[in-house]
Amino acid sequence: MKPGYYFWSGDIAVAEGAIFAGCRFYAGYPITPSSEIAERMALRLPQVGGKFIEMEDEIGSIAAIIGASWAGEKAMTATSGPGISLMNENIGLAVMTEVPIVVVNAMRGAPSTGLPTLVSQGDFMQARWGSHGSYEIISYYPDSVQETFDLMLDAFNSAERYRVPVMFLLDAMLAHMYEKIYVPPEDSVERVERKRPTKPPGEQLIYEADEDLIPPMPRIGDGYKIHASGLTHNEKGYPELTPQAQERLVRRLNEKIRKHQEKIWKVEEYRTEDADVIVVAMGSNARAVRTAVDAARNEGIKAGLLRPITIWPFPYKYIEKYSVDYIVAEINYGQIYHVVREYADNKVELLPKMGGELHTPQEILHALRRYKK
Amino acid sequence: MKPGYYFWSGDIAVAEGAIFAGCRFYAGYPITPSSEIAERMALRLPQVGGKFIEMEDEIGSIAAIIGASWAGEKAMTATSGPGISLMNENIGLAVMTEVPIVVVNAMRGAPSTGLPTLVSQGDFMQARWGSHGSYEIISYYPDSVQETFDLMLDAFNSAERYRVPVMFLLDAMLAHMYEKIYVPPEDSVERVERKRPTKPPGEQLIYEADEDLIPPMPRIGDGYKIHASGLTHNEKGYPELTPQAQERLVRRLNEKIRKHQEKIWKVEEYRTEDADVIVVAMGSNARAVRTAVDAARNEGIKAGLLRPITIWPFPYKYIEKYSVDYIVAEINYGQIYHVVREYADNKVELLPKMGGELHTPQEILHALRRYKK
Amino acid sequence: MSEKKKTTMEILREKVEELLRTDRLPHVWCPGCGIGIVLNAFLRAFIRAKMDPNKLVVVSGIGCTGRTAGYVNVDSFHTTHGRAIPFATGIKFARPELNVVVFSGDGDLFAIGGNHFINAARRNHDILVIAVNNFTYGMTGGQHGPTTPTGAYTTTTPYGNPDRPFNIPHLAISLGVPYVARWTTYHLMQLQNSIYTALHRKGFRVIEIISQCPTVYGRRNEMKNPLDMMEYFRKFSIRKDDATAEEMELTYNGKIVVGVFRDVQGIPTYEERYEELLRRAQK
Amino acid sequence: MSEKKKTTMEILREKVEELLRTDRLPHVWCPGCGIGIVLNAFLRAFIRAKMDPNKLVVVSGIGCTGRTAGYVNVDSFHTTHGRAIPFATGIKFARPELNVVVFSGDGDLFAIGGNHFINAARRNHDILVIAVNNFTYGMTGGQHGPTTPTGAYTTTTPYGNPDRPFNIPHLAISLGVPYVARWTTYHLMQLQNSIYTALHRKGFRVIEIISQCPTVYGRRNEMKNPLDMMEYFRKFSIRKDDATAEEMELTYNGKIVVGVFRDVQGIPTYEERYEELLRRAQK
Amino acid sequence: MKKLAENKPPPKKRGTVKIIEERCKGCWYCISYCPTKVLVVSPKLNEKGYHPPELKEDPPNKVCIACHLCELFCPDFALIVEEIK
Amino acid sequence: MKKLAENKPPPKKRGTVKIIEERCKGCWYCISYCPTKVLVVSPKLNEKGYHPPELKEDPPNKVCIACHLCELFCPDFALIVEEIK
Amino acid sequence: MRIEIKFGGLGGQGIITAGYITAKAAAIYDGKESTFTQDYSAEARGGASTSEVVISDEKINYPQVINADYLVLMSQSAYRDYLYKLKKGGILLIDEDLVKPDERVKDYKVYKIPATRFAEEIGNPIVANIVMLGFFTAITGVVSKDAMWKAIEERIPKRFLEMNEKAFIKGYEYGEKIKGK
Amino acid sequence: MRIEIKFGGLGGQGIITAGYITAKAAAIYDGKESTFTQDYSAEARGGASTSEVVISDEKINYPQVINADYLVLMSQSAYRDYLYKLKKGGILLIDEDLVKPDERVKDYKVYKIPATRFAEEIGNPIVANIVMLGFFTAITGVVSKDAMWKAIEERIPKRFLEMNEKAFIKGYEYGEKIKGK
Ligand SMILES: Cc1ncc(C[n+]2csc(CCOP(=O)(O)OP(=O)(O)O)c2C)c(N)n1
Ligand SMILES: Cc1ncc(C[n+]2csc(CCOP(=O)(O)OP(=O)(O)O)c2C)c(N)n1
Ligand code: SF4
Ligand code: SF4
Ligand code: SF4
Ligand code: SF4
Ligand code: SF4
Ligand code: SF4
Ligand SMILES: [Mg+2]
Ligand SMILES: [Mg+2]
Repeated sequence: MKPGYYFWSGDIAVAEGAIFAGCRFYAGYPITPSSEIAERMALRLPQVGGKFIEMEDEIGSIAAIIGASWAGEKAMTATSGPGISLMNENIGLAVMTEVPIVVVNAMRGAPSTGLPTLVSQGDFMQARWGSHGSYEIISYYPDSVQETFDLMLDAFNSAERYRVPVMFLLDAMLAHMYEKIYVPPEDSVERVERKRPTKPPGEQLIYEADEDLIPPMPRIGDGYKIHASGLTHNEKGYPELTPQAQERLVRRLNEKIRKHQEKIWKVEEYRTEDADVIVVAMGSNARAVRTAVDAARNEGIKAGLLRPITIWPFPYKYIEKYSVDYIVAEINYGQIYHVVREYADNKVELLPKMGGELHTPQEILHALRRYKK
Repeated sequence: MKPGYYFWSGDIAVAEGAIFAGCRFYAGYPITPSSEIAERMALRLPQVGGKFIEMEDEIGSIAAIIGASWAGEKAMTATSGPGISLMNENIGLAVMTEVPIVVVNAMRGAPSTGLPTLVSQGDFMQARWGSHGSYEIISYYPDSVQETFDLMLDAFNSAERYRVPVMFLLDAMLAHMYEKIYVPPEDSVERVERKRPTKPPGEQLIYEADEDLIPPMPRIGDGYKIHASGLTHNEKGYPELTPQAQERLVRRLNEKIRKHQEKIWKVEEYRTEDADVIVVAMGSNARAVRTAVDAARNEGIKAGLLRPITIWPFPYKYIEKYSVDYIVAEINYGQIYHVVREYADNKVELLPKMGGELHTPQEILHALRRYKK
Repeated sequence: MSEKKKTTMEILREKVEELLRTDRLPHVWCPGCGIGIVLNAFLRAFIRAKMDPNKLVVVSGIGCTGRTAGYVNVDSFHTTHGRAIPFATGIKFARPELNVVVFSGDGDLFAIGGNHFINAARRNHDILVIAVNNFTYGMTGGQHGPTTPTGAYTTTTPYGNPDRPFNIPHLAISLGVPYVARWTTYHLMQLQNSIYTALHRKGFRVIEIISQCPTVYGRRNEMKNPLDMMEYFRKFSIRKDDATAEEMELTYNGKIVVGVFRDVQGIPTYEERYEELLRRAQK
Repeated sequence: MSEKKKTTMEILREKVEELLRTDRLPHVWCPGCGIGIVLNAFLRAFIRAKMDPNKLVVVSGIGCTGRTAGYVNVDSFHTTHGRAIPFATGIKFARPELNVVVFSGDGDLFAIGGNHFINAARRNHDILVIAVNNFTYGMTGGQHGPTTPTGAYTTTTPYGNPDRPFNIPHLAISLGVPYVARWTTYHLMQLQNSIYTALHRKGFRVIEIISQCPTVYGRRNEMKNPLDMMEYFRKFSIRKDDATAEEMELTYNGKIVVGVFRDVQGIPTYEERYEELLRRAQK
Repeated sequence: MKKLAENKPPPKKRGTVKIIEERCKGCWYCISYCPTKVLVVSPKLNEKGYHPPELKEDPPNKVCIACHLCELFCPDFALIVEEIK
Repeated sequence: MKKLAENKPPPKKRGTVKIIEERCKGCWYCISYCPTKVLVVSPKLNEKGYHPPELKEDPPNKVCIACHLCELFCPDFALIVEEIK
Repeated sequence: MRIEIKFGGLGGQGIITAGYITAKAAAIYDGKESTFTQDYSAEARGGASTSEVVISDEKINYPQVINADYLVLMSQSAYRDYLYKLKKGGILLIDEDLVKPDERVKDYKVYKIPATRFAEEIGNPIVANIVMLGFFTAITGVVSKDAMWKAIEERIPKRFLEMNEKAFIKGYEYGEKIKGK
Repeated sequence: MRIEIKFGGLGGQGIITAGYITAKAAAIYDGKESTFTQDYSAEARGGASTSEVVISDEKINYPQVINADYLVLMSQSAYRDYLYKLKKGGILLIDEDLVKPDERVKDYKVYKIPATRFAEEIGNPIVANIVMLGFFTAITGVVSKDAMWKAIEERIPKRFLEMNEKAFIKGYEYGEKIKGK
């Protein structure tokens, strides 16, 4: 895409942002409200020499991008809640074998088939806990079409840097909403490429981590005789089915993210410095909160907005930083609410919505008014 | 099974417990360490006129038991972490359409293929959050073969009573471990049957809940012209794709469990009355804790064990009840730990294991010694 | 006129109405969508078969076709995408006396649901599968799927479809399916009769119906309005019951061979084989 | 003796050793398990084909057969159960110059992985599939699966298997697979030659190898030790390249028709069709 | 069309068509495939904005012959054919 | 067996078999399918508790003819046939 | 200043396109900020259709219409369903042949145009939405005429441009005329 | 009193069965509590094999062996891998033809039996584990003879019972004899 202004939906911004970040492989299975990502990729990837394939289902899709990533491509898929529920097993594979991939979840009304075209934020916890076992992944969630585009670069960069699946969250509102967006020049940004082995084949242990806890990643076909397995494995990549190997491997997989979490965290703090009450809100739902915070301030209420852009690893230090009451406004029945409760030392209130629509500025303002002094 | 003593593994106890509870339909796909449940069911169900089918995968298995449950059977499946990761989508369907089923997860080393034959407790959070959307299910987790057998009755009873999927947790240790077990007489227990419509066909709205928030459940073939959909639906069962319908439905689905949670909670409190420090531990991992608590008491340390048997809805009031320090000993990298942190008002310490082996009494005792006064 | 004795066709029409959840009409399907025609044919065949509607269960997956379950006034289930067949399997296996029909789309049955299709066919469950093949994923806006002809234009094949589609009847036959037929929505009576026959057969029965999706498929493939697609079916269909596997193949806007490709009786169903097993286990 | 010129067979044996991760031997397979024999044949065929081992990628799912990926000394992936084919698809589609082989078991490929098998076959990805059919799920202790013959005894069919098994070659043929063959582990040279041929073909190629699982299948089905199963293969196999679909069917301890059932050339692969699409898109 | 119809003897069977207009989506299959061409596009618009068909007979030949084809073709269950003779 | 072998002329090709005992799992395919029956069960037990084969030739006829069949049959990569003539 | 516009009508009338064009015109060609959202619900296929545009000089927070400043309607059912969304004193634009307002309109400023009839005259009812956009541009001035036309041009296949231009001008001129009154 | 027993050997020697029978004998026929666990690891197929039994008069908490009171070994690799599990002064039972102890055994009480040889004499090396169980019963008295035999009887197919009875008695009698020394 030439640099300049465009009028895009969140879905288009995902696709264009991915291509801008260097993604050249997409495998997916359509589902509302993410299908337009696939459609844009189907159109655009061939133009830039990339590969687009529609697989038979979501499981095939994620398996394919894991394979493609080993083959050396920056690869992604996009889906919505039902698709993530199916991809969970192979998200675990990507975690265990440390494969950079980006998985987009455009959240829609849930559980089950729910409200396919309407907004929800019901998949926060799933993004973190959906696959079996204890693991850490990285998850981002933008609030505008521009941020969607920009954040796709972070998503790919983090995936590549930490060799980890990145779950990029979107919601039905953002996916389908159009806004103006600026595409910067190609060379104005930093694109991270995964660390390659420095030792020649034969000398490089496939899963030997550096000090940053991340092992360099060889590419298929380069002679490294890679072996990767979803079983608990040792530094050679060979299965080693012992508690000791498990302890070493799984601890590192978790720690490699925790160790770098402060670098991964992105958070918007809006008028929080002197706030008495802070609303925690994310994605498109945070937009109304900004309006409400301004309105509240006009009424003399010291309100603020804390918007985690990195949802996982959760930027809990920002919660700990403020000794205020929190209101968590999310379009679900309490998810990040529990996380905030874990780290907050004052009152935490949940402002839930079951799904289908954003919180309105009025609703937020109403909740804030209780803090009028 | 005739009343009396048997020497069974946890897997056999699951199967026999299910049959004892009235389960007459099993669909599954083998996976270590749950396969022996299927094998026992394959042998035993035909003997009692029940149906056993091995499906092509876990997704087919859970779909089949949901269908069978509508057809009027008490139905179950069993798997392990990778299988649950695949079943997540249809767990959402069972939640949304309110179908009583029991899903057994014999937890093994994770993530991914992990340690197939070795113990882990990595799937607590997944049991609660694995499917997309905000929902509540019920989850039990026994610590002995006897309790496994006994608790299967609770599992089926709760599934039927609340019209909800019950996730029955087990672990590789318990699944494969043999112990003596007593089977009581057939008629010595109460078997709950799902509430049937009281109104005749035509007058009964399929999803009209009673005061307990639970709608009676008609059976296929009885003329009720059931319509059930995973889409957001109204009391007729018809799709109604509005935020209002979503609000009504999803709130009720969550509240019908929360409302009854105190009845659902089962917790073992061992020497907690006067404790200074309480270890929270579950399943087979709690057994060593009991030994350690006794040992600690002998050393003058006022230790106790709190063992949630109901894992979800989490019996948080028990945590709130004690104003003590907690040590959470789990075979994962911190899951119930976060939940306990949310509700505890003192220090909470995590004693994690990545998987493969139980905590030993020594390890627990070591942690408790810090509380020596 | 109200006293006049009603003709068979009039009674049929009345019963169609009874078998519909008329409080939900008009339905969601687009103008000219073929799914309604298939449903109409199905209901008429069922009525003609004089079977008990209380024992009829319709199971659908997700998709435009999947919405069918929501319009039939019998026990009916709108499940998850791709899982109609195993869901139906659970019902049928639990209660073999029920008359279980899966009514779903090509994507639902052969993309995400492909594994259940082949394995249920293999086991020969006693289920009738009405497979509405509109060459696309209608519900999600017209992406290509496993039955989209090579070369066709869809929202995900802007350069023409590079995929090779399934030959559904051939696939079904290779799985030992006892009743295999294909029709288009233009074949009103043949379709109805075929469903009627299939309702009387046992085992896994597959009827593929080529149907028009004018909204998201037709308009991208030179058939702008509903009638264009219907005319395509009218002009390009050839009945051939003894068609070879090659003849059954579908090509982009090419000819459509229709007919009853397999109709054999006496293959034991899964449910029958299990009955026998039960007898063995219980003695 | 060390100076003597090595014979072809000796060199082959040496190269086999090079293509093995010998630091992991002895492998996990049971005494007499057929998987090792298949792997041996595969490696020899590959060596004879003189292809570049650095471009060879072996992808397995989960199962005893799935452990194969862990023993070949080339880029190799032990993925999740059932997903070897789509994983391999990602590799092949991303880098068509790689030589991608899927080596997995019957359960992995046709139970949980069935959907990927049929859809990848349909698309005709340029992948060679070595399907080791031991009639059971070896890894999980011998439950029945989609290839277990009707009537067989397994841990989940204590009353005999009520399921009807897949006819794998017929299924593959119905999907338009260009190369379809079946052998048993007794057919050492035919198998090796068949793999050799398949390595030189293009498109989705499927070789089914009937293999013994003495440990959990054989001993429940009147073949107590490894040799019994091998003898079964020796005595009951019939070579028939032009076998009919019926002849290809397998029955409980019945005859096994082996041969090359399909070998056609010139069907464009998915990767070739995509190359063309890329040209169109980029002009 | 009209010409042709006039040359034929009047049909034995006669029918009339009840049109449930609010169900109609204006695909016009009924109109196209009616053998006697007695269905035509109505100028009326229904609530959803579609033009349903209407019955325009021109006896004795251009009449509804109760063949029920329109009823079978209608994807929207919008037609009821009643036989009147 | 022995009889039969003695009546034949000595084979042209000769071989010997290196047995990697720790890999062997005692399936005895090699023993069963060796055409000249020169492999027999060794009384030795390896670390895993299996009896590997051993080469017991009885020249001039009952010798290894380097046919490599045992090598192809061995599922455990435990045999290496070397040609000595 | 935040301006909220809601379009309503039936599937096939180009209600979505009208919203998209308006929002894009404002954002790209008038250099403002805008958001465009639409009702994607499956039930909407062939039924009700609606889209929403918010325009502002600053970054837009809440992206949907709360109290519409402008309501553009092309069907009676849309009138029934969406009138309440128009703020008191807001401006209502309707296709006068398709929407018959009731007494409630007294709270609003109403501008009528026979958009579909004009479109039919031009050659195809399908351009009724473009007639309406011309009318909207003239009446409201929310988006400049240039910007609106550029956005239309960019969206419409070349071969239909001429017809659309006619439609746009027709609507615009009719608006200019009406506005005077 | 908590008693811990560990069995070790190779796949095919019936190490798992031995553990199972012992635990069941204690629980069902001696009326005590017991747990039986085994190493299920896939790598164990045809390789190392081990099982563990804990017996007690009370409810058993930790179900695995921490410091074995008894270690029963039937292969050299098991000796190598598991000896450390035996508590100082614990009792070591070995098949004397298969296990060659080193100097470390001085810390333990060792009882030897040519179990496999006896089994071969009886007709099948497969009953070596039953010989060992007889020996174990006699030496340790942890499980009553009656209980052990009932548990064996219950587990073994009828047609093999006779051979197993011989094996059990052989082991038991040899144990009685040895014990005296
Ligand atoms: C797990 C999951 N993946 C994807 C979807 C999105 N989805 C809904 S319907 C459909 C395809 C429908 O196609 P088809 O079965 O052919 O039915 P049609 O709409 O064409 O009648 C898809 C991909 C979904 N609902 N669930
Ligand atoms: C999602 C998932 N389900 C189930 C399993 C358990 N499992 C592992 S291998 C296997 C079947 C193996 O059978 P097959 O593919 O025939 O291989 P074999 O062991 O017979 O060679 C199963 C069911 C798993 N690992 N993952
Ligand atoms: S999108 Fe296609 S398949 Fe779906 S209702 Fe419309 S015409 Fe029918
Ligand atoms: S269980 Fe069967 S398939 Fe698996 S390694 Fe053993 S013999 Fe082979
Ligand atoms: S066929 Fe039905 S929907 Fe179509 S125009 Fe005629 S009445 Fe209307
Ligand atoms: S019944 Fe036949 S003749 Fe009468 S209107 Fe319908 S199609 Fe025409
Ligand atoms: S074939 Fe191989 S594994 Fe089998 S006995 Fe011979 S050397 Fe040993
Ligand atoms: S090479 Fe041939 S003759 Fe020699 S030992 Fe092996 S099988 Fe026997
Ligand atoms: Mg379709
Ligand atoms: Mg197998």
